[in-house]
Amino acid sequence: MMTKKDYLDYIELVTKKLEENRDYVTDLDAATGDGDHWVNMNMGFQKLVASREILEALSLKDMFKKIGMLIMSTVGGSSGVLYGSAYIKASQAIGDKEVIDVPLLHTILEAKLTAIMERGNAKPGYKTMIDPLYTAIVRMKAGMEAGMDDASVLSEMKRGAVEGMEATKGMEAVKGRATYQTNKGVGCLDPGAVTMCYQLELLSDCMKPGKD
Amino acid sequence: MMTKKDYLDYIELVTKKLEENRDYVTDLDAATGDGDHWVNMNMGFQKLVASREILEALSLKDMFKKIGMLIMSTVGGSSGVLYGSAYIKASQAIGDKEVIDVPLLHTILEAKLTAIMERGNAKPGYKTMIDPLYTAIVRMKAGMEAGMDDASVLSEMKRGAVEGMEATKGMEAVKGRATYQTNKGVGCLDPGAVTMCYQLELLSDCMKPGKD
Amino acid sequence: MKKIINSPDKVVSEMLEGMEKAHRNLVYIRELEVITRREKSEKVGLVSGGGSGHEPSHAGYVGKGMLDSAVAGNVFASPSPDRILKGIEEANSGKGVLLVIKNYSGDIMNFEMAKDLAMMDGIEVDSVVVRDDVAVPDSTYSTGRRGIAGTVFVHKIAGARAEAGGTLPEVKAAAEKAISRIRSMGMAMTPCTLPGVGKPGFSLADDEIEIGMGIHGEPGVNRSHILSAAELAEVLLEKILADYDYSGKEVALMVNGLGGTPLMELYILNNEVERILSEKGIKVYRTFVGNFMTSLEMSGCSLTLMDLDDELKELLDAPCDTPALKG
Amino acid sequence: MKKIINSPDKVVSEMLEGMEKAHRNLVYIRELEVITRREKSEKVGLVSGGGSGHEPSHAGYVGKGMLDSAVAGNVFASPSPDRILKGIEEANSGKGVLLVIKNYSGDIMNFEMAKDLAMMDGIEVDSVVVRDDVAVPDSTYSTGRRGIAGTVFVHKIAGARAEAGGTLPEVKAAAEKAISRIRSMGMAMTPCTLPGVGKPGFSLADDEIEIGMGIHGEPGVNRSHILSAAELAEVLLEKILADYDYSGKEVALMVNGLGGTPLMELYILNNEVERILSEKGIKVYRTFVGNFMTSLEMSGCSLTLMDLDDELKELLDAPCDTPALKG
Ligand SMILES: Nc1ncnc2c1ncn2[C@@H]1O[C@H](COP(=O)(O)OP(=O)(O)O)[C@@H](O)[C@H]1O
Ligand SMILES: Nc1ncnc2c1ncn2[C@@H]1O[C@H](COP(=O)(O)OP(=O)(O)O)[C@@H](O)[C@H]1O
Ligand SMILES: [Mg+2]
Ligand SMILES: [Mg+2]
Ligand SMILES: [Mg+2]
Ligand SMILES: [Mg+2]
Repeated sequence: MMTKKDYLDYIELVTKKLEENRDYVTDLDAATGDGDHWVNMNMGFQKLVASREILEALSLKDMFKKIGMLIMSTVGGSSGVLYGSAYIKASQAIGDKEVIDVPLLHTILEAKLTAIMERGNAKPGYKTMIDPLYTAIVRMKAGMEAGMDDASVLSEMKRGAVEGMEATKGMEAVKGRATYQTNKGVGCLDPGAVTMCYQLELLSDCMKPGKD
Repeated sequence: MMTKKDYLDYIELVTKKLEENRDYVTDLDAATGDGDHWVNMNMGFQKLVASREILEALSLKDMFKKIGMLIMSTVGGSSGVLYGSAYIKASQAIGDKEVIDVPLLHTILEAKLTAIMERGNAKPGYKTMIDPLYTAIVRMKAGMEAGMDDASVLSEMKRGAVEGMEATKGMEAVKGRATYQTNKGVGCLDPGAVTMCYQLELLSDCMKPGKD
Repeated sequence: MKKIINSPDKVVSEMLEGMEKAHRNLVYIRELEVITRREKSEKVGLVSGGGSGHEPSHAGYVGKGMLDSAVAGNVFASPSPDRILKGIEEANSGKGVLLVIKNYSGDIMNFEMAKDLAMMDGIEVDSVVVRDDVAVPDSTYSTGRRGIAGTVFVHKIAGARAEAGGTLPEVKAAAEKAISRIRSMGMAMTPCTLPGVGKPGFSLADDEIEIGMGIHGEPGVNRSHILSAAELAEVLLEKILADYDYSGKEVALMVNGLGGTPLMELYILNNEVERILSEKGIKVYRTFVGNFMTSLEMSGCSLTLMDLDDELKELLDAPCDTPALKG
Repeated sequence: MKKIINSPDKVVSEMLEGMEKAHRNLVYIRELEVITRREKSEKVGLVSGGGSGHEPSHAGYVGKGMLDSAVAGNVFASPSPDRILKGIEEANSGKGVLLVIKNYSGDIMNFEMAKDLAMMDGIEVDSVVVRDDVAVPDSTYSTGRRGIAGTVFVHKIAGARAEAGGTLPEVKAAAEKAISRIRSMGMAMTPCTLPGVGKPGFSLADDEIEIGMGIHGEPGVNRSHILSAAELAEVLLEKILADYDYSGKEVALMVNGLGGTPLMELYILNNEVERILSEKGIKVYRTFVGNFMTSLEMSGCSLTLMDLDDELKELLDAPCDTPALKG
């Protein structure tokens, strides 16, 4: 379970994780893209952290919407509009709920996936941030359908995120800047997949029963 | 003694000497000026070497004039116009002579000195190419007046050239780019003085009795 | 990192403020990072934009005969939909607005979203996508070709049509016509450093250049030894001419610097380019040499050709008055 | 050395050939390295020039409202008297010719000699010497101050006066008036490499810049740590304002890049410069931001102020049409 406050703590953990991986993520985008993915994500999350007070005063639904608006307008680029669309669509799925449990988390992630795929006109397998998200959802759903407990479902989700992220290494890019390379970025991880994976991993950690 | 042919051989030796000292001269001008003195001198002398046939067909007087015109128009910059003026004025002093002996050499160098000082509105002690030329002439004249033999007069001239060149290290620049430095280039040799010294040293070598 | 800046996260806003101060015909809309014309006119609006770091693109082309608004993103990142929407609103005089988008997924997504928002507000908006970079293979399955320096010609052509009173479909048609006839190809000799990153995005050996590198330092098609100006002209033109048949045509030529290349070198390159083109029977009607679409301080260049007909010549020669292009 | 060239000893001639091809109003006189106008006019001629490597100076300022001929020397070396004489002959329509010389001994000597030659041929020639660089102390005993980017303003002012039909003394008076009211100051962040030398002329540590460096890489007045744009504006303006009292004046401002500095940074600097000037009650009448007087690929900048009165404003605003300055 996660409350609004938990979610904002989670945002801070993501920000920290990004700070620690500045060079790693930058170099991934420099290798296949334009080298700004870390700057973009960091700018967006710094903005969220700086807006904590405003965000905390909103309902969960409105907080998600505001997060989307803030990321979209602060970041720009591909990640800004994709994460922006994802959060805005997720906010619609939240309705009047104020606490995120595992089923709601699944709903939120599905909404995000749909939004990103629609906005970017992309699919799993295109070597993007979609891949870890998609695999995480697939594993999560399978776990839920198999009747696993929350902790197991969350660790399945985490496993899926990592798998999806790692799979981008072997993929040919179909969308995004890596497509401009002759080898379509094969052999390199997609930077957007890596930062998406960070978020999913930390989300799984923050949802752990111990954290409720 | 030097004939036209000897003089053109001498020009080739200067060109070789410049080639050997490319970095040294470049670095001197880079330290106090704009770093192009070697390029300028090299370009001028390469042009003279390439024009050997044309030059050899002229009288000594006309050859000096032509050398002046060629240096002036090929090089540009300070050195181009200064050497150009020097050779043109020297040609006037040659008259109808076809062989350079020590007294004529002295006359030629005096004409060059006057031309350079007039054109550049500069004097000995200003940290320029004038210094080695001036000191060489002073020593040469003293030797002649003391009745020394040609070889001794020439080695006095050489000694004067080196002294004048070395003295520029301690001088404050009054003309030329080194004046733009706060310390006026004190502590650095003047690049124009160094290349002038090369020429005077080789001139002394080429005039050696053994070479007549 | 040696840059004349105050803080990496303020480069865009301070630059645009500096532009507004320098050019009395421009207005800078703070926070939303839009540069727009001080004097509005009753015509179809023309809006472009994209990541910053390509100066004078795009704010330098705002003014009579070219753009109405330019929307700036962070360095190398597309502007967000809210910024673009503001650019559209400022450009709209009721006759509709055309967006000139460079073909990068980030730009496409943000501009499309802004277009949707503007249309929801009742503004008529249409868009064109520039994909002139022949370094990148064109394919319907991938993102496709990048938009690079040829975009400046699109601004000029569409801007002239709009200034002459063209309707939105007419302005769009002029832009599409230009796009279909423009091809570009570039190369880089040294990398560039994003202000927020602080170190170069890639490295090239002392004797190495990268052919086909994008204007964001995206990897090119191959690395090569240093080439002479003559060889470079050959290599870049070869790809362009293989992709579009310019033979017997009259063209506009752009020899574009990426920011760190001196004008001397661009003119030397132009000398070779013109020579090759004339050998091939391609007549250069007008030449543009300079920094038109840059990559921060990267050294390198790109060549752009646009096949001209009478209409395009007239539009190319129509007067314009912007900070970066006048005439 | 990474440069888009063919051979170091051909850079000047190939560049000028490339310029002639790019700009239909220019004619290149081979061997003598002169760029002159295609259409001559019946007015006092205006000739400038100097070493190459400062592009667009000076050939980029040939055209209506500015220069008649620009004479190019080798890189960083004054052109020789025969070249300058040709430039004078091309510019002369019988009404006399004014030479705009930058204060370097090489330039002075070569231009003076050319002036003597031209006068021997019966051409009326006069000259002015630009010495705008306040980095260098002014003294009657030394060569005195260098001429740098402010020279472009002199071309503009004298060119406008000549175009308006001024006599040689009137054109000279306008130039002298401008010179007396212009001050500049620059700095460099990275060195430049002469094509014929192949290695940088000096070196600066990663966190070091050189204040007061000349446009040929001549040493500056002091080295400093990297400065922010705000600090840099402060430091450069301080020297300028200490030398000439611009307070309460209306000025023309030039924020000049040295070749390798992106426009983004020049606009950020302009933002700070304008702020400081307005705090000091100095009103900026017109601003010029860009690469006007460069040092090959050097990164760095210079600031120039010109104190304006009504006459200078009118001349500054008079139309001009040259490759590098239009309006
Ligand atoms: N069309 C798309 N659909 C989904 N994800 C995309 C798309 N285009 C790009 N991405 C993701 O965005 C990441 C790049 O983001 P970023 O570097 O911030 O933006 P930009 O590509 O504009 O520089 C890529 O690594 C990829 O994961
Ligand atoms: N006015 C002058 N009188 C005599 N010699 C001068 C004068 N100005 C410069 N020089 C000499 O010229 C040299 C520089 O020549 P060079 O580098 O070829 O030209 P530039 O100074 O134009 O770059 C100086 O080292 C100095 O010896
Ligand atoms: Mg990126
Ligand atoms: Mg020199
Ligand atoms: Mg980007
Ligand atoms: Mg020089």
